[in-house]
Amino acid sequence: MHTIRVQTEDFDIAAELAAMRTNPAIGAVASFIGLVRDVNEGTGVATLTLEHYPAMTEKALAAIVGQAQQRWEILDCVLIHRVGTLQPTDQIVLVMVASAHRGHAFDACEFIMDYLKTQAPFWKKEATPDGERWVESRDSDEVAASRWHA
Amino acid sequence: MHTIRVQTEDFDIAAELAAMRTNPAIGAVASFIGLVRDVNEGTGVATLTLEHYPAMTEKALAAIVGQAQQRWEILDCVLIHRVGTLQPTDQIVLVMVASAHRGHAFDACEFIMDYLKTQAPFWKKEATPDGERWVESRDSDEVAASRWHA
Amino acid sequence: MLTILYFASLRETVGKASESRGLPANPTVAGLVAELRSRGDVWAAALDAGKRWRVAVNQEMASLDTPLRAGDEVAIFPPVTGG
Amino acid sequence: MLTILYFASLRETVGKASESRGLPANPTVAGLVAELRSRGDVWAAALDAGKRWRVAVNQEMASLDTPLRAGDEVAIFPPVTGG
Repeated sequence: MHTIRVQTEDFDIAAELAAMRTNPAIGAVASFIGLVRDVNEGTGVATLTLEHYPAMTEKALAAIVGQAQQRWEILDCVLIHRVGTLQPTDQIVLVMVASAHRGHAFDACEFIMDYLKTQAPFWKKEATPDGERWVESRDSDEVAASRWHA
Repeated sequence: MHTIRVQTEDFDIAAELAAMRTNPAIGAVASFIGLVRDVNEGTGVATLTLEHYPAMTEKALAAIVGQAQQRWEILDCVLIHRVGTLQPTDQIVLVMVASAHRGHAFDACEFIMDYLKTQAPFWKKEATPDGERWVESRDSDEVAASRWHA
Repeated sequence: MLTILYFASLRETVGKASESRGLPANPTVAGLVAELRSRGDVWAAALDAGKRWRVAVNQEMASLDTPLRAGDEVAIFPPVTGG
Repeated sequence: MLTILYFASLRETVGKASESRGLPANPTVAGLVAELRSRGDVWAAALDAGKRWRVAVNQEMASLDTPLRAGDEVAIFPPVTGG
């Protein structure tokens, strides 16, 4: 069981958690929220614009969640990623994984984030006092994703 | 910066997240919620009662959060643990850790849960159709906590 | 004098939540537990060397060789199960 | 025919979001990229072998030896930066 959404609107972690809590077999919920920071690499960020490849995005996200479901015992999973123009402190992404016990929930949540960072077709552009710039991918994200290879 | 609370009342993850989001340096929030399950070790659970050692509890929780703050770059941290009698699907514990980047937030959140499970003076008693029983500690929790030893 | 507190299943087994008593002849956690165990019956059962129990002294986790002084608060309890 | 899509900084560098063209002589991702690069100028710069770019074929991540067939949708873009 899982929910995947790509949207311009904001999301509410409490609403997603409440939906999961209807299943009394769930003992552990691990979640991650990514937020827009007001500084990146030493420069102020006024807005962050997220572009994506619509035909591919949900397919890529579903593949990542599917891999997590094969590796861990997941009772429920929510993955929401926003696109469009956001401000500092705005929410970008939510990953929430429910399991009977915490080990599976934590591992699956971190796995999904690591794979999303390297596999899902989103790109960030920042508006700074010096103009617009595309965010560069980080080698540390490739390293994080490679940890999960068997 | 951190908040530690031990309380009988429920908590609201959205309210805790909103308080953190006033700091625009935060880019990553990892969180964990523990819930009461309706079955444990094959037996139905009607209620779960949490006892603690009041004079020690907040001191132990503050020591755990302090260790996390020494090991990782934490911008904010919330730890709330409930006591008293709870029902299946009720929330037991919330750990929420904010950092600039996700690696620190995930690691610190999981570390705090692993240490809480083996170091903080809480005990669970379940009401089942066969009567009341104290929950036994799990060897797997000792193993999980030992992972973090340097 | 020491204040001794018992929690959870251990409190139920020994039938009391707290007591006051003097320092043991061997003023360590091990010395105190040995004297409590020598009460026999439920005390010997609850504090059996093979059983799993934990001790905190002045609200911090302690070990068998932790020294005890007059005025200390000693808590004895089963392994914790919070979270 | 192939549909080719360009995203993010790569779209801005080559100055177009999409185009249609025939299969390359070498019907693989490598063959297509070589023909695009041979346009020179911004194309050579954007698709330089030392530059970091990624290719998806029919919305799935592909590699240089992924074969191409008529009707395929090929997307070329910089390394992703979501999350």
